[in-house]
Amino acid sequence: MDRFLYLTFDGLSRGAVYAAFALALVLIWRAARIVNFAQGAMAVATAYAGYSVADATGSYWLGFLVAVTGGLVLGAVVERVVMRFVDHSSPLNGVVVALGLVLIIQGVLGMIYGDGYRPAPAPFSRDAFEIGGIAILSRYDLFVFAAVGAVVVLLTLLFTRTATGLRMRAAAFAPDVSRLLGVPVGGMLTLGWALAAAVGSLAGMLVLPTELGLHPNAMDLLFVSAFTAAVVGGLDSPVGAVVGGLVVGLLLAYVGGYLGATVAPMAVLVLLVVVLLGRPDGLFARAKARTA
Amino acid sequence: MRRTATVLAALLLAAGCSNGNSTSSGGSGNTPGVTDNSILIGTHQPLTGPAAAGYSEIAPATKAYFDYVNANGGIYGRKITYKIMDDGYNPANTQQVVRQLVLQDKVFAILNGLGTPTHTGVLDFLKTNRVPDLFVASGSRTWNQPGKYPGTFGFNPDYTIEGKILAAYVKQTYAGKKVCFLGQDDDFGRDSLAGVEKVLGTVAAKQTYVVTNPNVGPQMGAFKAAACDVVILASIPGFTALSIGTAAKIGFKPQFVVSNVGSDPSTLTKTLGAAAPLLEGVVAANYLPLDTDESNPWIQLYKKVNSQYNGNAAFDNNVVYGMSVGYLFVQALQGAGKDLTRDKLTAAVQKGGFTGPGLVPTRFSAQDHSGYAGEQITKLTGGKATYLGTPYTTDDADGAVTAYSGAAATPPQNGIPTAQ
Amino acid sequence: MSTRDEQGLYIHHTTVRFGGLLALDDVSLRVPPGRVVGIIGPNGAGKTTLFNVICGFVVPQAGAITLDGRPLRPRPDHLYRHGIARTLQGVGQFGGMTVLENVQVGQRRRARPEEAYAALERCGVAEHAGEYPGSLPYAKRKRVELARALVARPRILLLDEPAGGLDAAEIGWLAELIRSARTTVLLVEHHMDLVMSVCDEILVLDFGKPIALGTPGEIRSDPKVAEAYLGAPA
Amino acid sequence: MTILQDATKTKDHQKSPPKSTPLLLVIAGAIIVVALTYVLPPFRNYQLATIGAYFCVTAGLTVLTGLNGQLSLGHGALMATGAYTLALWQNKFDLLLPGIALAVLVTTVVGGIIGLAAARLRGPYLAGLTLAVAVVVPSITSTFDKTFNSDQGLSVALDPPPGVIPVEQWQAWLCWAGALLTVLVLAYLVRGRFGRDLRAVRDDETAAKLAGVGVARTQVMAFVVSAACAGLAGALFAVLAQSVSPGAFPLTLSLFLLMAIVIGGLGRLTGALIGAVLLVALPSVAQSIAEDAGSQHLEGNLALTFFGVVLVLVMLAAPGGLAALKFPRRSRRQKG
Repeated sequence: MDRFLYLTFDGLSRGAVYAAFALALVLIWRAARIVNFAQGAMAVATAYAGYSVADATGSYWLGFLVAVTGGLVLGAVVERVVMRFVDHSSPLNGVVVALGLVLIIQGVLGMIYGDGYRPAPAPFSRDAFEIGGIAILSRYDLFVFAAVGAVVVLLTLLFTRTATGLRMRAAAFAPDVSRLLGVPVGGMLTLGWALAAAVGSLAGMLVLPTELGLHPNAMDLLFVSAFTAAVVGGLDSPVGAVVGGLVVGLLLAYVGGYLGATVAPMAVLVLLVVVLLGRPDGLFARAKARTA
Repeated sequence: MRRTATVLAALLLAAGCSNGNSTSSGGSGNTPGVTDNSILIGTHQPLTGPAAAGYSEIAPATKAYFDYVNANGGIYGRKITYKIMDDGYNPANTQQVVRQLVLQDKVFAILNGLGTPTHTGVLDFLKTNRVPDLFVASGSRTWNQPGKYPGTFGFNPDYTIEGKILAAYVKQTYAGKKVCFLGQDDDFGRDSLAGVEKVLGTVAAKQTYVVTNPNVGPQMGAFKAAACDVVILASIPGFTALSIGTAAKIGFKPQFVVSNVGSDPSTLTKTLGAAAPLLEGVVAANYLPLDTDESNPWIQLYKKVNSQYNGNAAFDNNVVYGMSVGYLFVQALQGAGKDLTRDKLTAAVQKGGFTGPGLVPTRFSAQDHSGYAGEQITKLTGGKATYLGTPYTTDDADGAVTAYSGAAATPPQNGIPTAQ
Repeated sequence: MSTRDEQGLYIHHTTVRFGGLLALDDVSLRVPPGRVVGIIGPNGAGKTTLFNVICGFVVPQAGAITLDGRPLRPRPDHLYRHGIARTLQGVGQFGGMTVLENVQVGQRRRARPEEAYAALERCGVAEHAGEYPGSLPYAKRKRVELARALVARPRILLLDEPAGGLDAAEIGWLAELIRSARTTVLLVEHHMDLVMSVCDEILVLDFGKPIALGTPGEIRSDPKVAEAYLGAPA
Repeated sequence: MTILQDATKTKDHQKSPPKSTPLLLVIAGAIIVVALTYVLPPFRNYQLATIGAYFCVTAGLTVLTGLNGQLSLGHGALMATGAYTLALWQNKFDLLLPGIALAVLVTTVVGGIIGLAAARLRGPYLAGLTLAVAVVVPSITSTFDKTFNSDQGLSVALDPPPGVIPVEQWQAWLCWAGALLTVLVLAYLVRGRFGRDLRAVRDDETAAKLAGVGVARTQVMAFVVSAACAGLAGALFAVLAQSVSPGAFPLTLSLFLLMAIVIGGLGRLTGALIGAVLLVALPSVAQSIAEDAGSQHLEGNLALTFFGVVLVLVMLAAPGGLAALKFPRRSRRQKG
C-alpha cells in the first residue's frame, strides 16, 4: 500500500509535466490542425538558452524567463518562416517539415553545446516531504503542479473570456469565413504557435531537472509520452490534455513500479494503440465522411 | 525508369573516382599503416549522440599524448597519427567506420575502440583482416578470448573483477548490512552482479535500468521498500547521478558503492549541480591516478601534456584514462621493436610486464588478454575522490581478492616510456 | 407484391439522426429500373444524407434498403459490385493520377484501358486523357468525374449536384447525357430546370421529411412544395 | 472514331513504357553492380553493399509513403525485426538464405499487424503511432533480454564466403541481389491495378471507395509490402554488421529513411535509389568536412543538420508538398 501511494505521487508529478507538454501540442492542433513533431526539440533548444543565461547570471528565474520567452519567439519564427509556406493540403507535409526541424535543432544544439549531458538544476529542493514514513511530494513537485495549473487556468481564460481567444478558435476552425469577418487569420496562427511553443518550453524547463539533464535528444521519449497524453485527451481539449498527461504519468509509474522499468515504454505504446483504435475511424476520417 | 540507369552510371563514375583516392593512402611498406617515419592507427568513439557524455574526451586526450611523443621524436623515428572516427555509439556506424579505417585508410591497428555493443560487432572483421585490436575501452570479458580473437586485448579491469573487489570492501566495511544492486541491463550489469555475488552471496534486492529510459524512480522505490543499507551501482555516470538524486528525493539515503566507469567525480558533480553534496561519502574504485591528486607525478605529466597538446581541456579522469591508454600503447610499440609488424605488436602485448600509471599490473599473457588486474577503493569527500587502503587484485573466477603490494611506478624523466 | 415491383432500388422507411438533428425522417422511395428520379429540397433537407445512406457512409437508425428485392447492406467500396456508381458534390478526384488513370480506378478488374478511354470520349474530355485533373477547368473535371462513374457501366447512377458550377451549355450537355444514359439515375440537384427536364419522378424533402412525390408536373403544382421550397409558384 | 484508333491514342497517353523495361533495367543494374564489385576496393564494396541494403527499405517506404500517402516513422523498428530474426536463426541453424526468407516473413507478419492499426489512422495519428513503435525497440529487447540480450544485442554467426571471394564483394552481391529483386517485384506491383489503387486511396479516400477500391485493404497491403522490404533490409544489415542491437536502429534511422525518400523524390523507385546513395554518402562527406574543420562537435551533427535543412527546403520548394514532388504540373496550377 505504501508502495502504491509512492508510485501514485511519483506518477502524478511526472504526469503534470506530460500534461504541460500535451497542452502545447493541443494548442497548435487547435490553432493550425497540425501535430507539431518538433515540439520536443524546440523545447530543448529554449531550455539550453535558458540554462546558459542562468549559468551566466546565476539567476535560475532569469533563465526560466528567457526559456519561456524564447519559446514564444521560436514558435512565432517557426510559423512565420517555415510552417506558413508548407502546403497543408496533406497532413503529411507538416509532419515531414517538423521532423526536418527536429534534425536541424538537434544537429545545431550538438554543434554548439556538444553531445554530453549538461546539468539542469532544479530551482527548489527535490527532497520529498514525508507523511507517515511515505515520501509524498517535494517542493519541486508542488512548483510543477502550480505552474501547470496556472497555465491551464490562463489558457482557459484566454480561450473562453477574451476576444483574442475567440478569434483564434474561429481562425482555426473556419479560416475563410473568419477572414470575411475581419479576423487576421495569419496573425492568429502565429500567436497560436508562439503560445504553444512557450508552453512547450515551460514543460521542458519543468521536466529536464527530473531527468538526466540537458541533451539534444532529451525530449525524444518524452514526446511520445506527451503525444500519447494529448491523444488520450482527444487532441482538441486543454482539459483533456491535462487528464491525459496524468493518466500517462500514472500508467508509467505503476507499470514501471510493478512490472519493471523496461516495460514502461511498451505500456505507452499499448495505451496509444488502444486509444487510437478505440475511435474506429480516427478523427480525420469521421469528419471527412460527413462532408462526402 | 531511364533515370535509374543514369543514377547507376553516375554511381559507377563516382565510385571510380573515389577508387583513385583510396589506393593512394595505404602504407608504403609491407605492413599496412607503417612507413619509415609514420604509424597510422585508428579508433571508434562516441563523439556524438547520447553516449558521448564524458567519453568523447578520451580519444582527444590519447591523441594529445601521441602528439607529445611525436614532438619528442616519436617511436623509432616514427610519428603516430591517431585517426578518431565517430560512431555515435551505434553499432551499425561502428561497422562502417572500422571498415573505413582498415580497408580504406589501411590503419596499422585499432586502439581503444569504445563500447561493448559497438566493438563486439567488429571483432570478427578485425580478426579476419589480422588487425591488432588493442586496449578496448570496456570492461566486458568478451575481449579476453585469446583462442578465438588472438589480436584483441582489453584495458579496463573487467566488470566481474571490479564487482568482486567492491563486494569485498562492502563485506568487510559494512558487515551484516543489507546490500542491494542496480545494474545496467547488459554485460556491464550482469558481469558486475556476478562478481558481487561471488563474494557476498545473493544480494537482498537487484534491479536493472536501460539507458534509453532515464527514470530510476521505481528501482529506488523498490530498494527503499526493501530497506537496503548499501546500494552497489553498475551504472554509467548519468545514471549514477540520477540514482543518487532520485534516492534523495524519496528520502532514501543508503551508502552508494559505484563502479569505476560511472564514478568520475567531476562528471557527477557537474550533472548533479546543486545536489552535488549528495556525493559526499560515495565509495567507488579506480586503477589509475586520480585527476585531483596534484602531487602524483603522472598527473603532473598529464597536465603538462593536456595544456600543451589538448587545448587545455577540462582535466578529469577521462583525460587521465585517455593518456594512460596512449602511454600503454607507446610501451607496446617500444616492445615491438624497430622493425614493426602486426605480429610483433601482438607478441609484445602478450609478453606483458608493463609498468606505468596503473596501480595494479596488467594481466597480459598468451593465455590472458584482459586488461588491468584489479582496482583500489576510493571515497568521495568534498567533491574529490581519495584512495583508501591498498589496491586489490583478483580474477574473474573464484579466486580470492588479495591486496597488491607492488609499488607504484613513476613516469620516466621525459614522460615517454623506453623499450623494456 | 409482384416481383416486378421489387425490381430496382427500394428505400424503406429510413430514419437518420445526427445527435439531436433529424436528418432523415421515415423516408421511403422506390426507384424502378430505367427511371430517372430527382431529389430536391432546400439546403439541409437531407438529400446528400440519403445518398450517404445508400452508399453506406451513414448507417441509418431505422429502415432498410433493398436492391431487386434483396436487402442491400451498403459498403462504399462494394457499391460497384451491385452496379451502383456515384459522383461526389464538388469533385473527388485523384490529383496524383492522369485523367485516364482516374477513370481506370473506376473500372472493373481486368477491364481494358480502351474502355476507360471510350468513357472519356463519351464525356468529351478524351483529349485530356494524359493530363492531370488539377490542371483542367472545373467543368471538365466534372466530366471526368462522370466518366469515372460511367465506366463501370452502372445499373444505377447516383449524381450528387452534377450541375453545380456549370454554365447553361454545360447543363444542356449534362441533361442530354442523363437522358441518353439509358440507366437508372438518382439525381440530387438544385438546378430546377435540369431536374424538371430530365426526371420522370421527383421526391421533395424538407428538414428530412418527404413532403411530396410525383412527376415534374405534379411537383410544380403542389402547394406544399411551393411553400417549403420554391417560395412562390413557379 | 473506331475502337482501334482509341487504343492507339490510349497508348500515347499512358506514361509507363512497355512492360519489359523493369526487368531489362534490373538486369543492366545487376551487370553494373557485379562489374563494380570487381573494380572497387573492399571498403567501397562495403559501402556499395550498404547502399543496396538501404535501397531495399527506401524502395518499400517510397511505395508506402509516396504512392499510398501513409507516413511511417517505424520502419527502423521493422528493420530491427528482420535483423533480430536473422540473428536468432543464424545462431541456431546457420543457413543464410532460409534465414533471410524467414526474416522477411516474420517482418511481413509484424508489418501486417501494424498495418491493420495503421489503416484506421490518418496523418499525424499514424506518425505518432509509428513513432511510438520506433522508440519501443530498446524496451522490447531489454524486457525479453534472455532472447534479445538487451542493449548489447546479438552477434550473427556467418560462414565466410566460399573460395577466394573477398567478404565485402560477397556482401555487395548479396545486398544487391536483394535490392534488385525488391525493385523488380515492386516495379511490377505498382504499374498495375495495385499501384493505381494505392494512389487513388492517397488522393481521395471517399472517391476511391466509390470507385470500388477497398481502402483499408489497400492500405494494409501497402504496409505489408513495405514491411517485407524493411525486413529484407534489416536481415541484410545484420549480415553486413554481423551483429544486431537496438542502438543500430534508433529513431534517427527512421527519420533518415524518411528524409532519403523525400529528397530522392517520393513515389519513385529511382528516388529511393538516390536516397539510399545519400544515406551512405552524406555522413562520410560530413565526416571529412568535420575532419578538415578539426571540430569533433561537428561530425555527426553536421550530417544531422544538413539532412534537416535539405528536408525542410525540399518540402518548401515543392509548394504542393509530397504529391507535387512527383507531379509539378498540378501543384503549379494549384498555387497559381
